[in-house]
Order: sequence, then C-alpha cells, then structure tokens
Amino acid sequence: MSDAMLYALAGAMLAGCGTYGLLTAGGALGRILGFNILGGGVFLIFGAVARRGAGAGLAADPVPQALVITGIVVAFCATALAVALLLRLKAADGAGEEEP
Amino acid sequence: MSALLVLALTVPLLGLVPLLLAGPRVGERAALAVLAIGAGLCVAVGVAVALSGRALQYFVAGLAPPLGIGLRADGFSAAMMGMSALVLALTAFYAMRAPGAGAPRMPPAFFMLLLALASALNLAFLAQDLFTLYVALELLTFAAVPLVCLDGKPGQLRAAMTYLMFALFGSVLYLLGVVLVYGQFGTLDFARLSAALALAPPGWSFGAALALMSAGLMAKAALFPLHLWLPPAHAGAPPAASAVLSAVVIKAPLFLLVRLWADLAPVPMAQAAAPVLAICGAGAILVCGVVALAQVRLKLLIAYSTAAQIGYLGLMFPLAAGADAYWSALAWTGGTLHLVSHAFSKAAMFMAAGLIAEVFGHDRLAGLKGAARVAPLSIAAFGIGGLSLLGLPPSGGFTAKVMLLTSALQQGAWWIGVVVLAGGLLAGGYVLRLLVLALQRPEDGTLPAARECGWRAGIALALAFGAVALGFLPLAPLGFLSIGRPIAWEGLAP
Amino acid sequence: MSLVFDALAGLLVAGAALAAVTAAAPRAAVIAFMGYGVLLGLAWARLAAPDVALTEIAIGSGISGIVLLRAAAGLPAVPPAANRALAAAISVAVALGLAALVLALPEPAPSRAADAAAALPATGLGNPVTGVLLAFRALDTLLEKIVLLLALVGVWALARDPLWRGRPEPLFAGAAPAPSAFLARVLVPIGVLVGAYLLWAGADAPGGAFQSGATLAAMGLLALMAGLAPLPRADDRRLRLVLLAGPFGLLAAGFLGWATAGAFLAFPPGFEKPVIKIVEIAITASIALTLILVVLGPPAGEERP
Amino acid sequence: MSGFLTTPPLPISVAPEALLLLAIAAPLALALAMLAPGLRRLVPRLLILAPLPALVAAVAVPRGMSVLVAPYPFRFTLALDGSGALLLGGAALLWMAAGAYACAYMRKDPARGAFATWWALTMAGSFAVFLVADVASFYLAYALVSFSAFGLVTHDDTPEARRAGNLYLALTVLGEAFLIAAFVMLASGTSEANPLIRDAVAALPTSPFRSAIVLLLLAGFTLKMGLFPLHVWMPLAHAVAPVPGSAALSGVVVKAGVIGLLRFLPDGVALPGWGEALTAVGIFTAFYGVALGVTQTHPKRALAYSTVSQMGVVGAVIGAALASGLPGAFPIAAFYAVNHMLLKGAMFLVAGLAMASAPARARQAALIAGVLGLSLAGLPFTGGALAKYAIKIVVPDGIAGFLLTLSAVGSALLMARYAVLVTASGKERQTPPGGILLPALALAALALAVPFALFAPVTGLPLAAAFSGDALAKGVWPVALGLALAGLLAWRRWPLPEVPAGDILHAMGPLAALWRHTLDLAVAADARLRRWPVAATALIALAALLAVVAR
Repeated sequence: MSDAMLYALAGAMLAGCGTYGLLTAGGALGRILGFNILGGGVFLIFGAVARRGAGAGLAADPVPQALVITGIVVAFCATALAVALLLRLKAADGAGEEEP
Repeated sequence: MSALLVLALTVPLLGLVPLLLAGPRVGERAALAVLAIGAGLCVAVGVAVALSGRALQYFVAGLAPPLGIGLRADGFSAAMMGMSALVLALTAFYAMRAPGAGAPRMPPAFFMLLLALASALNLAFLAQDLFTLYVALELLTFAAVPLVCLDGKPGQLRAAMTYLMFALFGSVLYLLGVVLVYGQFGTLDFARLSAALALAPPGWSFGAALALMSAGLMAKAALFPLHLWLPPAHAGAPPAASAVLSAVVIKAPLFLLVRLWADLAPVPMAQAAAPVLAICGAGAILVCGVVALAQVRLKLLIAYSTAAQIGYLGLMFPLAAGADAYWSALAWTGGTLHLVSHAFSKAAMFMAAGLIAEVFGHDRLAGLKGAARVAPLSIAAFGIGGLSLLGLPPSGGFTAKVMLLTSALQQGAWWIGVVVLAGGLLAGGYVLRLLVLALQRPEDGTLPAARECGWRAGIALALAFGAVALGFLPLAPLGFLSIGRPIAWEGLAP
Repeated sequence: MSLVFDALAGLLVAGAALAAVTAAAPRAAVIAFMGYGVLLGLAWARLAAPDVALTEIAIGSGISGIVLLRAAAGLPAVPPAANRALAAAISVAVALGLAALVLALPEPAPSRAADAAAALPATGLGNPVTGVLLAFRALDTLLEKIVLLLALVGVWALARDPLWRGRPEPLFAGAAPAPSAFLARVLVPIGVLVGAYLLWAGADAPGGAFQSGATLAAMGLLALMAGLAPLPRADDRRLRLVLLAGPFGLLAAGFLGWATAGAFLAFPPGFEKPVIKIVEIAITASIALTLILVVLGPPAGEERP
Repeated sequence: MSGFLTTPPLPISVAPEALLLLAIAAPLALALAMLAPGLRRLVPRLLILAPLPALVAAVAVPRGMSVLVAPYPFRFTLALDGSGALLLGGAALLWMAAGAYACAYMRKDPARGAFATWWALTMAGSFAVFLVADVASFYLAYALVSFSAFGLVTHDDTPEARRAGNLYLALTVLGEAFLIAAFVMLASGTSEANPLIRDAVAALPTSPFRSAIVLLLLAGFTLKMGLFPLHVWMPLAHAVAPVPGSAALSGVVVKAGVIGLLRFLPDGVALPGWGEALTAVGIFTAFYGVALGVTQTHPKRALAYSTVSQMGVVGAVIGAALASGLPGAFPIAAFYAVNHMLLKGAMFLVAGLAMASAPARARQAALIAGVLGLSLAGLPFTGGALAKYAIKIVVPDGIAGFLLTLSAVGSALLMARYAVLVTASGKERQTPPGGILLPALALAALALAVPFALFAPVTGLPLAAAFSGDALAKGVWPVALGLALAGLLAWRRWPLPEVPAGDILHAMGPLAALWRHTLDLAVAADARLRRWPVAATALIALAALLAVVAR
C-alpha cells in the first residue's frame, strides 16, 4: 500500500461523507458543504492518481495537479454563486417578498 | 478553416468587454452584433465541414493531445453549433428592449450571460478533452443559473438554487468519471481514448467511469428521473431565458451523452447500457408528458413538455447501438434531428408564451380563451412549433419520429415504437390544449386591450418555421451528420 | 512510519468532513469545514502537490470559509431531509465502490509526467504545474478565468434592480473592533508581500497566479473588514478594467501567439517567459479583485460609505 | 369497365398535370389570402369557385395520370385514379353547393372570416387526400383535412361544440398515431423512405407486419368513417357544426376514411379474416346507427347517425371485397360513397333550410327531404337504388347480402324519422337567409341525378340492369317495410327514449375515471421524484445501475 493509495482511499471516504451531506441536508448550506466535501474527495483521488504517475524526475504527474487547481477554482465559483443565492433568498424570505 | 473553431469560441467572449465597460445601449448593440457574427461563424463551420467532407480540427497552443487540447468539429458538432448559435442570436433580438425588463440591471446581465452561454455551448460541442468539457459544462451552468432568477422573485430564486445544487452534484459525478478515466488511460482526449480502447477491451472500471459521467450529464440535462429542477427553473425564468434554457442549454449535456455512448464507448458496452438510457427516456416521455397535461400554467406546461421531449434521445440509444449499420444510422439521424428541431420548436413556444403572458398579464391556461384574437402570431408560432412536437408533417419532429419508428420497427424494438407513438399522443394533448383555448370565444370583458408585439412574435414564428423547414430533409441517414466519425485526429499517429 | 502518519491524516480529514456534514448548527458545520480544508491542504502537501496545497488552503478553506461563514450567520439549523440510516448506507456504498475503483487502477500508472517534463523547457518555466496551466492547457485556464468572471456577473445579477450599480453590503454587520483594525494594518502589508512572492516564485517554484491572487484577495478582504478601505462600487470603470485584465490579457496573448507562433494560445517564440509573466500579473490582479467582489456579494445600494 | 373510371368524359389536352395541382392549390391560396387584409373580404365569395379546378380535374384529367410535383427526396406525387376521380368530383360539387349555401348562411356571422379559413383548408385537405399518391403526402393531406375540420366543428363555440371539438381532436390525434405506425411499417416493405402508396400496398400481402398494418389501418380509417365503436365523436361533432359545415363534414370529411381504406388495402387481393371482420363491423354499425338514429329528436343528429349507418355499409362492402379478393370492387364502394356524399350534403342543407324557415316552408322542405331520404334508402328509380344495386355485385346474396338489404329497412325508417323532424323544425315568424334555397335545391337535384350518370361506367352494366323486375322487387320491399315501421311508430307517438348523442361515450365513465387516476398518479409520482433526497438518491442509483450494466 503506497501513500498515494492511502490518500485515494481517504478521497473515497470524503466522497462518502459528501454524499451523506448532499442526501441528508435539509437546507442549501448543508448541500453546499456536502458538494464541497464530495468535490474535495474527487480532487484527492485525482491527487493520488497524480502521485502514482510520478516519473521523469517529477514527484507527481503535473497534469492532474493543474487540473485540480482549475477544479478548485471552479468549485469555489460554484460555492460563491450558491451562497449569494442563499443570502438573496434569505433576504427575500425575510422581507416577506412573495410571488405576485 | 480551422481558425473558425477558435473564433467560434472566443468571439462571443469579446462582447463581454463593451457590456462591462460601456453604457447599456452600446453594450447591448455590441452583444447583438457579436452573437450575429457568432452565428455566422457557426454556420461557416457547418459549411466548411460539409464542403470538405471532413472534420475540422485545431490544436490549441499548437500542442497535440495528449498534452495539449484539441478542438474538433465533425458533422454532429457543426449541426449543434449552427442550431444553438441561431437560436441564441434570434433570442437576443427577441430580448432586445423587452418591456418590463428590470432596468438597469437586467439587460446587461442578460446579455453577458447569453454571451457566456454562446461560448460555453460552442466549447461543449468542440472540445475533445473530457476535462475541458467539464469546464465548459460548469461555464454553461454558471451562465444558466442566474438566467433563471433574473427577475429576482423568491420562487425563481428557489428554482435557481435547486438547479445549481443538482447541477453541481452532477458535475462532481462527471468529474469523478473523468478522474477515473485519467487514472486508467493517462489521457482525456476522445481520439486517444478511442484508440486505446480499440487496442484492448476496457475493464469494468471504464464502464463505471462512463456511468458516473453519464449520470452527471443526465442530471444536467434533467433526463427523467433527474428532472426535479427543470420545470420550476424553465417555467420561472424570463421568456427569453426560458427559450435558450429549454432549447439549447440542456442540449449540451445531451450532446455529450451521445458522444460518450455513440462515439467513445465500445459497442458491447454501449449496447449493455442503452436499455437503461432508453427506460429513462420512456419514463420522461410518459410521466412528464402526462404531468404536462395536468398543468394549469402555460409556461409550466411547456417546461414539462421539454422534460418529456428529451426522452426521445434516450430512446435513440438502443436503436443507434443496433447491429445493422443502416438502421442504427437512421436512428442516430432521427435522434440528432430531434435534438435540433426540438430546439427550434421549444424556443418558438417559450417566446410565444412570453408574448402571450405579456398581453394577458398572466399565463394561466384557463384565462387564455380567445388568445388568438389578441396574439395571433404568437399562437401561430406556438402552434407551428407544437406541430413538430406532435410529429405532424412537414416538420423536423415528424421526420425524426418516422426515423426512430422505422428503426425501432426494423430492429424489433416494439416497445420503443409504442412509446414514440404514445409520446406523440401526449404531445398532441398538451399542444392542442392551448390552441383550442386560443380559438375559443373569450368571455365578455376578459380579453385584454393590449396586443402582442408583432416583430418579436415574428422572431418566434421564424424559429417555428425553422422546425418546419427541417421536415424537408430526406427520410434517410444524413451524410452530413456522419462526417468525421469515428473520432480520430488526422495527421497524428495514434 | 510515514504510512501511519498518512493514514492518520486521511482519517483526520475524513473525520473533519464527517463533522461538517453531521453538525446540526450551520456555524459549527462551517467551522468544521474550514478545519477540513486545512487538513486537506496537509494531505496535498504529502501528495507532492504544494501548488494544490496552497490553493486548497487559500481558496478551498480560507476564502470559501469566509463566504460560508457569512452564509451561516443567522441561519437556523434545519432538520435532515432524508432518512439518515438509508443515506448513511448509500454513502458507505459510495465510499466502498469508489475504494474498489481506485484499488483497480492499473499498475504501472499511466502518466504524462514524461511528456510534461520534455515540453517544459520550451516554455522557459521551471514549475511543471504552472507550465501545464499557462502553456499546455492554457485554454482551460482562460475558461477558468471566464468562469470566475461569470460567477461575479451571476452574483451581481442577484442585486435588486435599482441597486445594481452600488456598493455591496459590509461583510459582517457592525463596525470593526479596534484590535482587528490594528491586526489588519500589520497583516495586510505582510500578506501582500507573501502574495507578490508567490507570483514571482510561481514560474519555477510552487506558487503562481492563483495562489498569489487568493492571498492578495484575503488581504484585501481583511482591509475592507477593518475599514481600511471603502467598499468598491460595482460600476467603477477602473475596477472593471482590472476585472477584465486577466481573462482578456490571456486572450490577447493567445491572439498574439496566433500571430507570431502560428497557434492560438501559443506564446511568441523566444519571449515565452516575459509574456507569461505579464499575463500572470494581469491574471493575479483580476483574480484578487474578482475574489474580493464575489465574496462581498451583490451591490446593495448607493448609500454605503 | 369503361367510361368514367378509365377515361374522362371530357378529356382536355392542355396541362392536365397542372390541373391536379391547381385543384389543391386553389383552396389553399384562398386560405392564405385570408392573411392579407385587402383580400379578406373577397374570400368567402371565391370559396364557391375554389372547387372548380377539382371538378374539372375529375371530369377531364386522364385516369392514371400522375405528376411528380416535388422530386426526391420528397416524392410529392399526385395521381388520379377511378375511385379518386369519383370522390373528387362528388366532393367538388358538394363543396361548391355548400360554399354558396355558407356564403349566404353565414353572412351575418362576425366570425365568418375564421370559418372561411377553416373551410378552405378543409377543402384543400379533402381534395388532397383524393389525389396524393405517396405515403407521406397522404399523411399530411389526411392531417390537414382532419385538423382543419376541427374549426368547422367548433365554429359556434357553444359548450356542446367545445366538448364535441375536444373529443374530435383527441380521437383525431389517436387516429394519426395509428396511421403513422401503419405507414412506417408499410414503407419498410419497400426500398423507398417515402414510397408511392401503390408500391407500398403491393408489398403489404407479403409484409412480415401484415396483421399489425391492417389492424392499424382499419383502426385509423374507420375512426374517421365513424364505424362502431370509434363513431362516438361523429353524432356530437356533426350535430354542433353550422349547417354547411355539417354538410361538408358528413359528406366529404368522412370520405377521407373511405379513400384511405381504398388506397391502402389491396384491391383484388384477399385478406382472409380481415375482410370478414370488417364486414361484420360494418354491418353491425349499419344497424347500430339506425337504431340510435331513430331515437333522436333533432334532424341533424338523426342525419349524423345515418352517416354512421351508411359508412357501416361502405365498410361492409370494402370488407366483402377483401374477403373475396374480387378485383375492381373498390370503385363500387367509392360509387356508393359518392352517392351518400351528395345525398347527405343535400339533406343537411335542406334541414338547415327548414330550421331557418317558417313552419309552412319547413313542410315544403320536408318534401324534398323525403325524396332524398327515399333515395338514400334505395327506392327503385332513385340514384340511391343504383348504388344499392351496385354493391350487390360485391356483396352477393348470403348472410351479409341479406343483412345489408335488411339495413335498407332501417335506412328507410331513419329517413322517415328525418323527414318528420324536418317537418317539425320550422319556427313561426322567421325567414331563411336569402340565397340558401338555391344551393340546397341544386345539390338535392345533383344528388338524385349524378348516380344515373355514373352507374354504367362504374359497374360496367347497362343502366337497364338496375330496372329489371327482380331488382325492382328487391329494392321496393325494404323501403316499404321501413316506411311501414315508421308509420307504426308514428302512430304510437314514437315511443322511443332519446339516446344521448355520443351513446357509448356515456358508458365510458370508468375509462375517464381511470384516466383521471393515471393523471393523479403521474402528478403524485412526479412530485415525489422531484423531492431533493429522492432525486439525489436516484442520481446515485442511476450511476450505480449504469456502472453495473456497462461492465
């Protein structure tokens, strides 16, 4: 068992945690957290894939690592958009805005 | 010629600059111009593909896969690009100076999101790298979600939230599939993967990766039973937004679903998975079709109709993966044609619904009696677009349905034929419901004094006639759609 | 020994994640999530991915944390929507299925490390991850910048109509306490220096535009929270120019490369490094500003100071 | 056989091809003209002339002529054969007379423009179904005539009209589904995607899908003809339309179903089993229509049930031809249909005339109605007797033949009922709109006369054959018996409780409940599936399922 495999398994565990969050969350915030954790698990597995691909003098395959960085940014954008929606919804509900 | 691919991706983005820096008027004009040019570029890609009979390809940064990213337009891509660019450009004109638009926020926001959609769609149709496609899908989602809640009503915000969260769930599953593919093959390029798969039959883990990607795409396309977000989102959005969301946005994940199973997956694997996709499609057609009949609001009816109509693509998979080359190709053409003609019909129908709602101030079906008197062009656009959904000739919907039926029949898939026919019956129910009401005599004093906006109804009508025009295609596999299949890079050792 | 450490780290991350998804109170869940982010950064460092580790800590934990904390403020605890036992069973099945999938990954692992190492010298860069991001897969990076810009457009589109041009709400209600203002005065310059270093070093060592931009954004947010700078207006022309500089700078460089090197997003031969450097600076500025604005949320009116 | 079926009475040499196209294009052009505000006022008058090219085509275009209007891949082809010419000519006459009638009848109707549009579209569709020779165009023409007729049914926009219209539309969509399935299977027997009907039908007897095709064709076309149990829409729809609309619906639109059977079933080839089944359904319908028709208290509903009954006869004739494989039988069925077309059209116009007149005038109209009715029942020396005689060629003596003869008793009874209802339909102090009398009389005269001109060319027998003593005897007794029965019933003050129009529809309560249940079930299932935890679980389950099957 290599360190990469250990972290891949940790990634699988994170994905399970994230799935649990996405399934059980009663509100949007819980789902956002679940999505982030599930995503984190997927990224971690990708990181393990990168580590397994070490070679040619590099400690890891740089391609998956770069993809993970892009993925983290995209996930952050998703989080920010979801939170903005959440806050707007909270304000709308709080202000008693209703459908016409 | 290949330069067209890069331009199709980047030109729509250029429109963002004036929208962010200049005044709303200039920005809006620039956006319209850019979308019109974008449509021209997409049509040019189609012409170039048709004339050369080969796929156009481009390596970004001059670097071939596996390290670099390739763009490639085959016949299928080009058809989808042309369709989506036309719908987007016409939608932009439709949305121009729409009354009641929440100035000063909505027009620039709408056009920025529309431009991003244009670019993201082209990327989804062109990119040959699974991860780049992930970014394209995310870009698409982030442009689509704010469109849903552009009016800012609580119901729309809730719909947008559900849409965003479910789409994100789908994205993560898609990405998980991508990760597993990279872990197994060390490349994410379609052509490279095809070559690798041809060398050695893949194991179960490749099937799992495909399954994860497909489930994610189905969530983003709202294919039954994953359609929870579609009806409220598409029904709640402003009409112009609904038109693009229903007509083109969900087509990108569907397109990729076809790519994965028809172009990438080895045939035995595709054959094994196809029934599952077909059952989802049948569920969509039957359940969402029946639920559409129960709707009391026009836009919800149209939204459920979208959820039902995408089911036809699901039905295509077992037929297109069949053993006989001709009948498979016929089903493939039928499925693709359905994607395209549904886009034209649905855009026309949502635009018409928007104009009708503008005239009446609501979209409750029971209150739309006599609508043909105050919004004749809109009703005509809805009706003509709807005829295609019903499968009446001449229309793209008719041709597509006949192709699917013929293929189902020839391959002995009776149940698919029955579902196709039942779908037509249900479509008849929900399309004719409005038409019948619109032709009735209104109760005294219920007819509004306002009249429809003629030129915007004209745009809807033009789109509806687009769906009709597709009915003049021959009832045979379309050569154009098979240009560039199977996927391979020319001039590159496998 | 190191395997034990790795196993422990993995379990810790998973534990923090579990705490985040099971916590009843939103605030507690977010704090657990931030802890999870830091631990995940540690895992990335152990996976020989310092660039990812920096990104994860800065964005995945840091700025996401601020955003989520803001969302959690005043949010009531919501009871779970689904049958917990069933959800737990599904989640365990997902984890086990994924574990089986990763264990089935082929040996030896396919890798692009050799290709990347071979192509790297042509770019003049020393950090292979930066090379992938800015040279080999610059298209992804360009699109990622557009995604970021679009997220901001999406956030802004949530403003109420008449307030669309104004300033956002303050991050946290109430005036900043004096100690935090003092802390900010000390921390911000240091943070800016760190950010600048990350950008400079990113070409050859771990670091790069994104990590640097995220650090700068964090400093900017700190300064705003401490009241050191006024909240920016959404319609400020200069601000919008900075927002556009990154994505469209990269796009312009792409076209320049098309003209000089014959391929879109290639870099002018012989001038790879300087062009990449300039683009990186523009990207960093855009990222920092976009992140700040995204975190601040939609414009909320004219009358904010 | 010679004459009308094989050579036109007045052949023309100038562009007969163009005439075929013009027959369809003329009414279509009028429908389009309704879009132009400047032309709109002219259209109703021009509608009288619009059928003229079709009429000329029916009498002057060489039989067997076929025109490829649009080449591959469309293969939009027009062709004229004997049966088509018969129905086309009859339809053109009916459309002209009814058009003139409508022009006067609808003069004060504010929505006459809309009526004119639907009228023109239905007309174009009806001519097209008689003329098109390729499968796809037939489907289009059939859809055009079917859907446009909806506008005629619902023109008055009363609650009954809406209900009838909705039912009509629902069944029309159902019929289209049957037909497209049948056509796709038919086309699969040829090498063409859109074959000529002739080629497709030639491949039918050997098709692997033969049973399915025939079943679907029968379901689709008998739905339009109103054969039991798919007749439910007809009494509702034909009774609620404005009078000229009813005439067109009962006269022409139902014949789209007849031409469908004639075109898509093989003439001269036996389809054992199917022929007998169609005959049985036809004969049952013939009696069923009469039985329900005699209980009606409104002349238009009685006429609608009479159409059901008469189409049953046509169905039985076609069925007998299929059972025996007798060649050349189909034109005889078309001949019978043309006779019915003109008579039924005239009867509706006369009924409308009476309903708009004072009682004295209505009684005069009832006289004409009676003559028309006697012709329909087949009283010797009328046109109807020729039609009845002709079908005996196809349906020989035997059980079926006897039953068909017996159905004439019913027809006579029903026609007597119709005449009585017409008599009673006048109201004091009303005068009919000027200009409706002449078209009604003209059509009545044509209906009585035209069969005499067509009998010999269609049957190949001399006209005198129909006047032999044997034929006369066979023709008289059913009519006499029917009239006697009518007299008996009239003496007992017609002690028949009225069956509501749509009859078995009212027994469909459980079906409606089932549909509502399905609807509720689907809505509930949808609501459940659209809950977040369910959908999220479904997403994971779907991924797992796909992963398992795609090993």
